[in-house]
Amino acid sequence: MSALLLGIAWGIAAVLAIAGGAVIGVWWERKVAGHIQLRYGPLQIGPAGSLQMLADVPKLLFKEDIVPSAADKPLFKWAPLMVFAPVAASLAVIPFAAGWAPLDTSVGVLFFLAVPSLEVVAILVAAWSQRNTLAAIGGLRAASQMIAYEVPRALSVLPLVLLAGSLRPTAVLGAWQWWWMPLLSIGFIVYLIASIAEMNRGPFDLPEAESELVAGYFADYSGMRWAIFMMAEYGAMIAASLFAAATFLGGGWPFGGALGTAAIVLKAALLITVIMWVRWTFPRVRQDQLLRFCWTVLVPAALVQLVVVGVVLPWM
Amino acid sequence: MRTEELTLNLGPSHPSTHGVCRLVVRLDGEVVTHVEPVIGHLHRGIEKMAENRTYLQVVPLTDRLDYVGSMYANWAYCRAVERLAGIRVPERAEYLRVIVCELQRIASHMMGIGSSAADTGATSAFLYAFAQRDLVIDLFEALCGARLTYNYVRPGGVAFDLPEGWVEQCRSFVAQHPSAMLEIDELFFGNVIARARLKGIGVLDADTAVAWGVSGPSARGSGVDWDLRRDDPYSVYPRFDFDVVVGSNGDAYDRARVRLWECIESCRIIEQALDQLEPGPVMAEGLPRLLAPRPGDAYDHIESARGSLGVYLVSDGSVRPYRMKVRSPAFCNLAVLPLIATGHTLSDLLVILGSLDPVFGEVDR
Amino acid sequence: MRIEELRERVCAMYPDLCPLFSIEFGDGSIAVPLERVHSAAADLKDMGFDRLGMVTAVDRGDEFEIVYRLQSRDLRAAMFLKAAVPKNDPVVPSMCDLWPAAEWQEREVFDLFGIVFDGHPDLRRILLPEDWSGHPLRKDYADDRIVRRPDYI
Amino acid sequence: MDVKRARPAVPPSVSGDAEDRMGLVKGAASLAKGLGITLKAGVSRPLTVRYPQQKVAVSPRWRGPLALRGVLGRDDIPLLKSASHAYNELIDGLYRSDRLPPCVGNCPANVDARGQAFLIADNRVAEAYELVRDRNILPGVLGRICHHPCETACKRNFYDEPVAIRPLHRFAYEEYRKIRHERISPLPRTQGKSVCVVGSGPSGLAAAYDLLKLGYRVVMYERERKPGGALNTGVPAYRLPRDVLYEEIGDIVGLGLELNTGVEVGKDVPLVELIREHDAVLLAVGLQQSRILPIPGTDAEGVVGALEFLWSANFKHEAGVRGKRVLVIGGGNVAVDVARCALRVGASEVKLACLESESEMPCHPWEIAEALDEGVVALCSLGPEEVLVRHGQVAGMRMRSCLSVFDETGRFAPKFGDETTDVPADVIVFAIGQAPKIDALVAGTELLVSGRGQLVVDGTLFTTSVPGVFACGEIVTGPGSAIGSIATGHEAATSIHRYLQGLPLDGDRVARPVPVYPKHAPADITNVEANRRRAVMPMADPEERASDFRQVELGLTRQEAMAEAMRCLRCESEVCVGCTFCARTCPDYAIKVERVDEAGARCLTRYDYDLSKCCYCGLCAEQCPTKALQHTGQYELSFWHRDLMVFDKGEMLRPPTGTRATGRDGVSPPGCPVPRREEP
Repeated sequence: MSALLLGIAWGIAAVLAIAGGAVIGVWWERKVAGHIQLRYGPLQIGPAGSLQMLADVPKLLFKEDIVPSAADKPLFKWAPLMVFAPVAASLAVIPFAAGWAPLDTSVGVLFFLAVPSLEVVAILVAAWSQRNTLAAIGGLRAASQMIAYEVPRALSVLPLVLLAGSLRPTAVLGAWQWWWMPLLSIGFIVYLIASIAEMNRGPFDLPEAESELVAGYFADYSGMRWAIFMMAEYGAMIAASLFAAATFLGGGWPFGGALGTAAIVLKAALLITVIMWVRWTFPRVRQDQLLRFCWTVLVPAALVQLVVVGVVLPWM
Repeated sequence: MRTEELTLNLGPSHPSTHGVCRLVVRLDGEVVTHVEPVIGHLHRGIEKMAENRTYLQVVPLTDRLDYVGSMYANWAYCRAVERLAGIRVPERAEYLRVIVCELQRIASHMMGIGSSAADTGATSAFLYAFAQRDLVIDLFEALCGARLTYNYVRPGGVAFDLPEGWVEQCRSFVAQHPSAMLEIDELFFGNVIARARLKGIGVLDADTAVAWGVSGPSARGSGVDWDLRRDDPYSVYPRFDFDVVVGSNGDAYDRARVRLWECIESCRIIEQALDQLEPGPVMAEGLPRLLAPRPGDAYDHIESARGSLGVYLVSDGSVRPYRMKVRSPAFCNLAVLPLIATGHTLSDLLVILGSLDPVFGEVDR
Repeated sequence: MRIEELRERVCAMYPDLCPLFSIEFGDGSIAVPLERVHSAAADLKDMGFDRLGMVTAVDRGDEFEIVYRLQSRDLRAAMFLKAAVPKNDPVVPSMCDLWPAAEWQEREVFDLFGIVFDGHPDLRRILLPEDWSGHPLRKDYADDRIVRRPDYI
Repeated sequence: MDVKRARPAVPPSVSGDAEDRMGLVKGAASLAKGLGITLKAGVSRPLTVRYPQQKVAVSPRWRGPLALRGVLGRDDIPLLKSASHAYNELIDGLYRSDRLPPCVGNCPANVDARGQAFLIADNRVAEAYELVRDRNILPGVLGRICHHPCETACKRNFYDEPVAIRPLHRFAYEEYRKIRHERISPLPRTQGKSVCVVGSGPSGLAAAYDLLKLGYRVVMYERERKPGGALNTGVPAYRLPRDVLYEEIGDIVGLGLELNTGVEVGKDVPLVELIREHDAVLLAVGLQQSRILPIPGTDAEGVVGALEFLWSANFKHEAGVRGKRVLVIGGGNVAVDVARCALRVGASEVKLACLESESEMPCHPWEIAEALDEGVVALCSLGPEEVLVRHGQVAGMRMRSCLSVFDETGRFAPKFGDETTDVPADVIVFAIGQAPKIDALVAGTELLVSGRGQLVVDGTLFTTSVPGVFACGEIVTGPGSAIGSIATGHEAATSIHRYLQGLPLDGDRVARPVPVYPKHAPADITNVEANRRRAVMPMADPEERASDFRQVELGLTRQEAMAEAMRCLRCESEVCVGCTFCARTCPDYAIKVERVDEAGARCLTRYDYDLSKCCYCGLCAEQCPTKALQHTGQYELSFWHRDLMVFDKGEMLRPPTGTRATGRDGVSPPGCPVPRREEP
């Protein structure tokens, strides 16, 4: 019984963390995008526009949730939550401090990599339930893209697990050495690119390519339901960055204890900024180029990384 | 497995169809098998309205033809009126027209390059291009008080003389513009993703371009070496030396880069024009307030940012034109779209449409 | 190429139409009877006019006048080819076989003037909606929504 | 700003095929370069404005919604009311050159024609007369003989027909005539000094008038029995009835001028004595001698000078040419006057021969036209060669054809052809110019006289070699128009006043305002409505008037004059007179203007500008002759009731400043439209 209560508590904490992260994330994204594009970004509400989300979130809350008449009502209503749930779950296994993670299981890394693939199903459900051709195309694109990019993402994390010798995130963090960073640099880059593609962001935002499909699979969502999709996207970004910070970049490496957690969050924030920077610099890749890039460039790079680690492993 | 073609209806109000154009597209999966542009949504009947206005009152109408470049739309009309009425334009007015028109070509190409960047998703490159366009529009606002529909070039000369300080402002813009263009070139056109998206799609070879009457950067992108400013010289263009930029492959990439390098060439022309500018009257003297040219018909064209923009005027001796026909380059360029867009994917279709740089005020008239 | 040279070459081709070659406002233009307009266009195309700049029509009150503007890049010349078209059943041979550029422009002339181009691949209205009645650019086009302008100037 | 780098040359091939097969490394490099650029942009200062703290400043030429500066019936234009000697400073302050209407600018004496039209239209005709008299001294006289440069420059030429300014002078005189006795009273003498004016021509009278208003004692000496100088002897009586001339000069005498007629200075009264007696002397003697060509046969009997002929024709109505053939030599206004006088004194046939061709004749086009109507025959491009004399009596004139009059630099150098024609005539009158005859006048003084008998005078300050002695009029400028002499009279009076007050003569001497010449060609008035046309001046019919010296122009009635005065556009006065030219120019007919025109209660009742139709093309503000209509610099076009965007007169008349002045109810923003008024 207490485990269930503990789970619910951690669930609520994860949702709140993601909601807070999304609020700050959206503001920070609009600032970064603004300055990249020679403008200021939000300015008026609060110092440097920081309270802008204070205005946006209530607006989204009170906005009318339109459910298209032709839509498959139950599926349409539950799809956003189905998209959001895996993201919240994946937060649980990330080791925030040396040796401590909200859910310290022996298969944490595997869990982290596997859970987002549930999103694919949720996106297909969302896309299909709207009965809208553009949304359908968007949904199919998203599905093919996410399935394609799970492979390099998993492969890029494998060398880490090999070096650490166990699937338990806290163990990986514990076994982390500083020279792992240069060693696993290729894996880190492949992981970063693959996770960007997983989030449908940056150069790979095919599903909601504004120029063609006008918003892909969440075209007909509005109000809070649409906001949940947004939170799912930002949640995925936060989760991926935190995981990368905790594992590839060695968690609170130079410091220990509380300062370590702060270091993890700082590194994650840095990574998020890089992801945003990449999004606002590059044009969008076409669907076929996207898939060709995944199989012909990312997967071989991940395998090269595995070989490198394989060669180094005996000396360990 | 039996697949069925999906008929998709893009537009007329679609974020990236460059104005009110409806594309009826038949898709086989992602690949476009048939596209048919349905135009006419912005048809205001400018040619019919022109028959009801005096020669001076038609100039604000020509602003609304190619609203992204209304300066040279005015100029084309005014050249036709001057040829019809036999007006001699003073020297300084010709120079002002060239300067203002080249600035407008730059501003219009910024829209062309910016929208090809936005179509492929690079919103930052779009905003860098629009930052340059805004500098040009500030120059026009200082010159004639308007930011889009200028009503500046008039039959017989130009409406106002330069305010003081304008020449310096123009020189500083022209000094920094080429480096800004090269920066956009590096950021967007040099980028491997953009090259992958733009190269090799919407290929238009030189002969079909000529046969279909395509003109301007869209034709020069496929190697048609034809620029009215050099091959059918008008006004004071023979006094400047500039190169005509010609591409080779005829794909969307070449068309966009031809536009980019044309902006740099325009800077060169503006600098030479500013050096050769002398004081003098800006409007022909002794024109009657209500122009009434003798009966007859005249045609004159200029090199606009989209091609050879021509105006054919028929006069019956009264103060109102009897018939005005605008030969709009965007209309003829758009006719080629079905030819070059079939066989590409949906996302490429819109990039190809953007590479033809149509403005639907001019297409629909 | 100077307009006079152009005039000799055209007159050499069509001795009987020579007087109709007028040079007005800086552009050579030749008026051709309707039935010979297609053959004249073909000959001019062989002469070097490889580009059809513009196709338009003018409502001259009692009849239409179809106007083609032909341009030639290597000859560096341009000229008008005009033909009078009767108003009761205005039919003009289409130029799509010579220059594909004519396709859309002829559809526009059909749309706004009601001149039928026989031989045109798909003659439909291009600018106005399909169910639009009447052809606006005709001088006798009556529409109650047209704003009456006061005629004082 | 960036340093100006050398222009990047266009690469031979634009399609960038060189780096076509982009390898992985070059691909990654291009991505890195892209990231570098966006990073540089990210850290550099944004281009946009930190709204709302900073606001974008709109350019001064911004074409925002329209506003009217002044409105007829509510704001009045600043009239010219001060004394004429202050005119030079006045031109600067009140009538800056960009606000000087073309009619006032083009008149040599800057008569305020705009003010006069305003006053006559408002039925204040006496004030109009006095306003005009301040600058041209003899409105009644000049209303008949002036060559009206003001009408040639009137802006109304380009809309339909010019405003009839000269007839309005004449109408003002005829109205003023009825009440002149109560308004003429001797001016107080505030200055202790006295000035003597020699000659009562227009220039002398102008100077005297100014000096009287300044409070000086003015004594004038006139050689003839009647005052008026060239106006009295030269101008034909049919053009200028003498009673009008004497009456107007009588008015000036009434203002305190001591006029002594029949006294010739230099003969009856020596000039030296006058210089001693008065503090300043003004020589306004004009040109007395008509020039005769030094060609053989001019001493024969029957050859007459123009002035003598006009003198005898005007006063004795008899010049000894009854029934004879008269040949007039010369193409100027004087020649035409001589020819028309010859007809009136019974000449059987009158021919006029001049060097210039038909179009180049120096006389005014309407003068020669009236002469030709009356039967004068004009022989053009003919140069006199020799007078044919038959036993002492004139028989004719041998004339040689003249090819061109001026050489390319514009100097008078006639080139003659070779064939000659003989023109039979009994009397030959030379009207080719007048010359001064001042040797008697200057005897005994140190006044410098140039070789050709011309008095040496400073062109702008009108001083002569002797301090205290000034000169003005045709003796300074040579043959010219009456209004031109009056202008020199004003300038001379200013010089005399400064000399007597000890002020420097050349202080802020405003050069006469450069006339604002028209840019457009005159309008063709084929289909212009009747009420816009110019009042037609009734003329006596040609046959009758050729026989005697009755008036040629019969003058306007009160109704016609009022209507004509209302046609004045009041250029550059920044007061809208409701001339409706903005409404006609607007491509979308967004402006409706209505005005009420009763005399004395003229006002603009409605100026509706429909914001929803306006396309901000700016044509109306450019066409507005009074510069009253202008675009405000307001940026926001969104007003509260955007759907009712009709600007009623009440709203349009908000102050023109760019700030957000309040509208009619003091609260809502300016131009806030009121419920639409039903269209009639």
